[in-house]
Amino acid sequence: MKRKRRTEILINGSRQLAKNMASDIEKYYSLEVIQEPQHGMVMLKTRETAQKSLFYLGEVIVTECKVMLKDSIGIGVVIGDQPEFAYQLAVIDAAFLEEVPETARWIGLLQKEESKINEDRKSYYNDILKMKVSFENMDV
Amino acid sequence: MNIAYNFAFFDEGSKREIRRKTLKAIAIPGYQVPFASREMPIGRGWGTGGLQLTLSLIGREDVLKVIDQGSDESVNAVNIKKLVCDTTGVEITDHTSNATIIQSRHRIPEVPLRNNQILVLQVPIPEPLRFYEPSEYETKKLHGEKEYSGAWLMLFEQIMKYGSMTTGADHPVMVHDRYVMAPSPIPRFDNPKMNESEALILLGAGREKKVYAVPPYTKVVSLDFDDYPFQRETFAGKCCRLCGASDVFLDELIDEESKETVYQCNDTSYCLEKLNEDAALEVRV
Amino acid sequence: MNGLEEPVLSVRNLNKQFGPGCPYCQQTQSTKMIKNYCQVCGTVYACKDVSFEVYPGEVLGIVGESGSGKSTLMQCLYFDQDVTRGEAYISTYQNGERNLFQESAQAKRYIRNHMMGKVYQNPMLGLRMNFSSIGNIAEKLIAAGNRQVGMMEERGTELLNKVNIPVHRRKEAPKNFSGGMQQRVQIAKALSNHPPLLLLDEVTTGLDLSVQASVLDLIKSLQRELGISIVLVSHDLGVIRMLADRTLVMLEGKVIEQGLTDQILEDPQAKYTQQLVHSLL
Amino acid sequence: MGYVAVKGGTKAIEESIKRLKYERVHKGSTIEVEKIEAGLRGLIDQVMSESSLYSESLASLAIKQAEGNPEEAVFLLRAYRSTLPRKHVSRVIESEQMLVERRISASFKDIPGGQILGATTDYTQRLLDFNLLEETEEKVKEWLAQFHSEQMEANEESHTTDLTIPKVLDYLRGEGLIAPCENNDQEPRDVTRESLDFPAARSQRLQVLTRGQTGAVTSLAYAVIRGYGALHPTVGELRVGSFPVYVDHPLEDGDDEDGFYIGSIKTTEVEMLMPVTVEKELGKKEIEFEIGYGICFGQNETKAIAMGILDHCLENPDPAYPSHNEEFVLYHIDAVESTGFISHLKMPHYVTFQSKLDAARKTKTTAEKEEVRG
Amino acid sequence: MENLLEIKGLSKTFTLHNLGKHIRAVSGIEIDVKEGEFVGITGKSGSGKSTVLKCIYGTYRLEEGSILYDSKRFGPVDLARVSETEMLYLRKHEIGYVSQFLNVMPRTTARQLVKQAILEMGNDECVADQETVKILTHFELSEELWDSYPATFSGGEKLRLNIARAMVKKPRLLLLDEPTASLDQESKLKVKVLIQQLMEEGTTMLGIFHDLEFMNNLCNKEYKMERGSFSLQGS
Amino acid sequence: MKLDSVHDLQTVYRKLVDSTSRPGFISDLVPEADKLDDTVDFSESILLLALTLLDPEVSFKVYSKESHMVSEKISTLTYAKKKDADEADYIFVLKDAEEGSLVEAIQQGKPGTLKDPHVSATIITEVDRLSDDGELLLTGPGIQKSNTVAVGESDSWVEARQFKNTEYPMGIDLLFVDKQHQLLALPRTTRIIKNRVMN
Repeated sequence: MKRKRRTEILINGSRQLAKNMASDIEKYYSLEVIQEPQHGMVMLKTRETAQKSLFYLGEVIVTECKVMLKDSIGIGVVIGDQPEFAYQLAVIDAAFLEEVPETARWIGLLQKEESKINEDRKSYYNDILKMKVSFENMDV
Repeated sequence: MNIAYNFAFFDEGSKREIRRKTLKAIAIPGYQVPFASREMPIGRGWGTGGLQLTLSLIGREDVLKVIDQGSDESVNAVNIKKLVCDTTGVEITDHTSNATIIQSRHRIPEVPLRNNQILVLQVPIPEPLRFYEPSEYETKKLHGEKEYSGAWLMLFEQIMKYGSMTTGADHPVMVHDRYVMAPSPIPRFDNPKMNESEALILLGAGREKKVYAVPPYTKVVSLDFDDYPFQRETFAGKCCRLCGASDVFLDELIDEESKETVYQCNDTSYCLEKLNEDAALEVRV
Repeated sequence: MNGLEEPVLSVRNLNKQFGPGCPYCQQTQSTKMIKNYCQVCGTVYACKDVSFEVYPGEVLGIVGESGSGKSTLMQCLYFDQDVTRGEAYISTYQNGERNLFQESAQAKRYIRNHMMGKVYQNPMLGLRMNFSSIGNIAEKLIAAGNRQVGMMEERGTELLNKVNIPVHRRKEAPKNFSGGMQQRVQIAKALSNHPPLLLLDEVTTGLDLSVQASVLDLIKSLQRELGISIVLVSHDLGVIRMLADRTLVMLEGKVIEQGLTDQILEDPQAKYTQQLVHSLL
Repeated sequence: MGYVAVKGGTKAIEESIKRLKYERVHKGSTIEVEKIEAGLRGLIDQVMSESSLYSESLASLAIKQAEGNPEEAVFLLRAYRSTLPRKHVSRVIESEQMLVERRISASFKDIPGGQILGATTDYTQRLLDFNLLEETEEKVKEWLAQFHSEQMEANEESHTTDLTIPKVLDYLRGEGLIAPCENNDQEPRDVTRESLDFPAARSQRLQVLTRGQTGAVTSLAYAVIRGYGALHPTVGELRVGSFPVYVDHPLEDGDDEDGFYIGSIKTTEVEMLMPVTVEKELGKKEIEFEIGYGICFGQNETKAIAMGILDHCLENPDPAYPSHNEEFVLYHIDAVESTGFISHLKMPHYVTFQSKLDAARKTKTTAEKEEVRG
Repeated sequence: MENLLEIKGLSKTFTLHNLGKHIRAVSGIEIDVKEGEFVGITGKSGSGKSTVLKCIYGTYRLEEGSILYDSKRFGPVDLARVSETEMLYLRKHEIGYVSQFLNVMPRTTARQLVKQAILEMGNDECVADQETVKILTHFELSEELWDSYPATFSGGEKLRLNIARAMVKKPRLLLLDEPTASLDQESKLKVKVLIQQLMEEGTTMLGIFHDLEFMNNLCNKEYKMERGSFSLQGS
Repeated sequence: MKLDSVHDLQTVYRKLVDSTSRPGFISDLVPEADKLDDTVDFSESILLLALTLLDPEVSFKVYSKESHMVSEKISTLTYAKKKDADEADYIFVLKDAEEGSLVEAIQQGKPGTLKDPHVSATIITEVDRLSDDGELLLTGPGIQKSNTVAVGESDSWVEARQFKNTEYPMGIDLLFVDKQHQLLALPRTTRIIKNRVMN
């Protein structure tokens, strides 16, 4: 599973999932923290719609962490003050880069979480659509 | 969140940007180098330009003096000192001659500066042509073309109107025969101290996002006319009521009891040092 | 040639266009052009290959209707606009060997301050309306390097006198003056640094007839007295007749005819010039 | 021994800071940061937007420290920004990626996708709700439980699986009422990394506007539509919702699927429609629409709309109105700059005043001399 | 060059675009003028006399023929081919032109007019002031007129001023385009005296006079024009 | 010992300030250079200056036989962008660069514009030995009367620099470092007179 989809699931899904996955790795591998979870900013490059040009909307606070697993450096970066979560994301990233056997088992877990997220998303849509104004003047 | 501030407050990237611009400022004396001007924990207009310069310069070995209106104990000076101290732990001094970096608002100290010192001046409005031309685009063009008739014209108009130049502080100067520069609102009394100064002078305007510099031994001439020469504020016949100094910049005060006008050194540390010197002399005698 | 004086100013192939140009209008005989305006890309060819010389002490008139490019030409000569292409040389700058349009902004400013004066049709452009009249004159003198208040005040007063501004009003700001007075202050300002070259852009347009006459008289007598060279732009042949020694006729960005002013007036060659002259009669 | 400096300033400052804390806590209770984050959404959004730093928790801390004064809170956050390293620049955030929670248009009644009210105070009658005096956590939890179960029930009946809401702009562009344009990928300028210069780039203008002080942006835009400007705008579309944020791996070459998702941010985005006359071939005149674009962190609809108006003003400079002059607008709407410089007037100016006094006295003596001479 | 002025095969055609017409004003004109001569041209009005003078003075542009002139400054030149700048020089220093019309700036006084002409010759202010007074006196212009505007003068006064201006420059060649056309007898006599003085000072003249009597005792040579062509009447 | 990116680069910067504000004053970068790991394959003082001045916001160009390796190293450590000489903010001319590289760098380097003279190249060049007693006589801002220096380099760059800096305030600024980690700055305002008669 590619990183984009994986991080979407981990960040939008339950925190417990990442915690479990990271501890799987911690149990059996030696990890070196290259960069302790650290606050920083990400500048948001945005496209406006009037002339479709780019500009900077402002910065968002992130927590970033880097760990090394064997020869791979995993990076965890997430919006907000979430040092533990950033660390877990870094560990998971390193595990996928290093292609450790655990990752094969994780795919299923991630997919399960993904469908749960999709379900939640659907009910969110429904919530939103309740606030849609109907312009039909007459019931037939 | 557990936060430890970096040495000298800024992240290294912020310092690096200010440093690059400062070096260009030194290479082009009197030219206002635009810089990003980081946002500071003190207000825009409260010395953020000077503070940024100081923080980008300062190291563990430095000894810092901060004055405002000539005084080490002015509330703003105290505030800035506290911030620098909290984020660097450097030594602070009141003695001008002990300092390696002197940050000041509105004054150049009375004690002549030396070549191992850097004077950092806080600047509210760095553009000497601003009241002649409000547009930044236009004033940048005027500097580019060395078109300074406006600077002299403002003085000429004052002479026409009042019979003399009426600039208070911030009387414009010509640096290295090229750039007209706002010396920051130092009194005219201090303008001549910039000429062929032994110390490097850096000027920072945080809100207006400009840094500029007068390197040591650089020609700095206050603008004037052949028949209306530049004049410092005069305190002729007056001296400090405490230390007796004359030919220094004096504060004019009203004595609370006698209701009379009295004069006192504006540079408080200078006054104190002079008093102590005199006292030591008396003891010896 | 014959040992006559060298021109003060020579202009060669000055071109100025507004807009990028497109394949349609870059063909010489494009059908997509209305006059000097390209219908396709909206480019205006304001000046096309304009060349001329101005000799010492001479008044060169440039006549043409509005939109003929004559004011743009003046703006280019005073560096208010950048040219698209072309050359100009002033004999008193670097021996007339440097193309002024190629010089840096700094050098152009120097040339403007020391070798030129310009009077705009709109006094707002030539004067600082909020500064005193004498200050306005001083500005030009300061720009040319003067640092003597007394001398500048004297010279300013003398010039204001010459242009019939009452001396007691010299410290007043031009914004308080009538149009004719403002124009006279502008002329005094433009002349103050003894420029070898004076550019006059429709200086009497918009003034009352009687005021026009006095401004024209003033220009002529100052020109004779000071021996300066003038480039004078006007849509009014009457003005040209009174002031210019030689005249260029511009139409749609091009010089279509040139000659001695009496030639242009009495023996016009081009159809357009003939119409112009006949409408004057 | 000898004379020693009086540390009057230092002492007074210490006492003043003590007093400040006293003012904050003197009623004997304090507000927890979590409570601020839970309950002061409007203020948090405004503070995040003006400080140009997206962090609800830091904004809440700043609000607590500033005792709710937004000017001071913005100041704190802006200063804090300077201490943080910029780790990444995000991938381009595209308007269509927004997960919409509110969307309205003032220009079309029945737009595709519909008018979705979302959470808005617009129709709340603005009567003070005295029930809030009695609101307890218990009651809130009760209400929440009921809210969720109602939502669930309703959702079992309907089965929306998609929330595609087309943009109003695309509709107008399709009809040729808005000039077509291609994506312009020119790298933006960053006003926080280099100072503004003029003429300003569009990216610089938008950045200054989006971080502008809400009140300043609003009042300038108000001046424009009231008459000191040349605009008659309509809200083409207003959306509130969240954008997913992605960053590329710092070292790997960016395959799209290898980027990091780092979470989402909430914004308000507005497209304002302005009718303009355009000249076509052969001088034919037509009316088309141009767009003013507004966006800001959080839900702050007035500011986004005002930004949209000013964006269009600055695209069309007009010397007749200061609101159409980019130096005037961009130099004067920043919260930290304007409040800083206004408040700096409180600082002592003894020296400059003394110097002015000297100049003033000199004019008197010159005048006297002239009198004697004359 | 034997003559001061030699006109060969001069023709002038006007093209009027809006009428679509070509009008031939003169053709085949041949004139010789020796230095110091006074040469008259006579003929009916409309016969093209003025056209010839204006061609010489450069007001009309020539397509055929040549006008050789022996310039002091440039040597022999063809006036039909000289540059505009050279023509302006010659007008300023060598060739004068006087007609019955006084074409001057509206608000310039008689004194200023004369003075400017003297200044143009390169004299300084002081000399110019003295000379001006001398000349105005010489031309019998009453003193109260000196500082008023010529627009208010009588025909004779205007003409005298006109000639005064031309004379100041001591031209080598003076072209007279019916200067006396609208003058009374007394004025004419005064002008005649002035012209004689000029001749004595060595100015060569080529003039058109409506009034044949006026030319008596002045002319060395006379050309008569008829419908644009030309014959020498003898001397 | 390891280089401290906060404190050691601060002292490097202060030496840059000293040398730039006093052209002819030679600063000593040995203490900082000694702290660099020995993994560097080129001049430590060049690297020190790169670390002090460069980051993702600026660009640079390297003249060297090993320019690829050096460029990679600098960009990995600073994230600065590699650009051609006519666009680069900083141009490094290493000792092993082809002859004439310094002159080329001066000719190519951007001089800024009249409006923005600070948008100009800084050239950092490595020479054998700098000395404060030599054939070049320096005058200008930062110099009390005059200073002399020797840079141990063929002096054709002096003319190239003078030509480039004709229209002050446009121009380029030069930094020299030598093998002993000495630092000299010649900002654009410094006038150089060659071949001073030695006495």
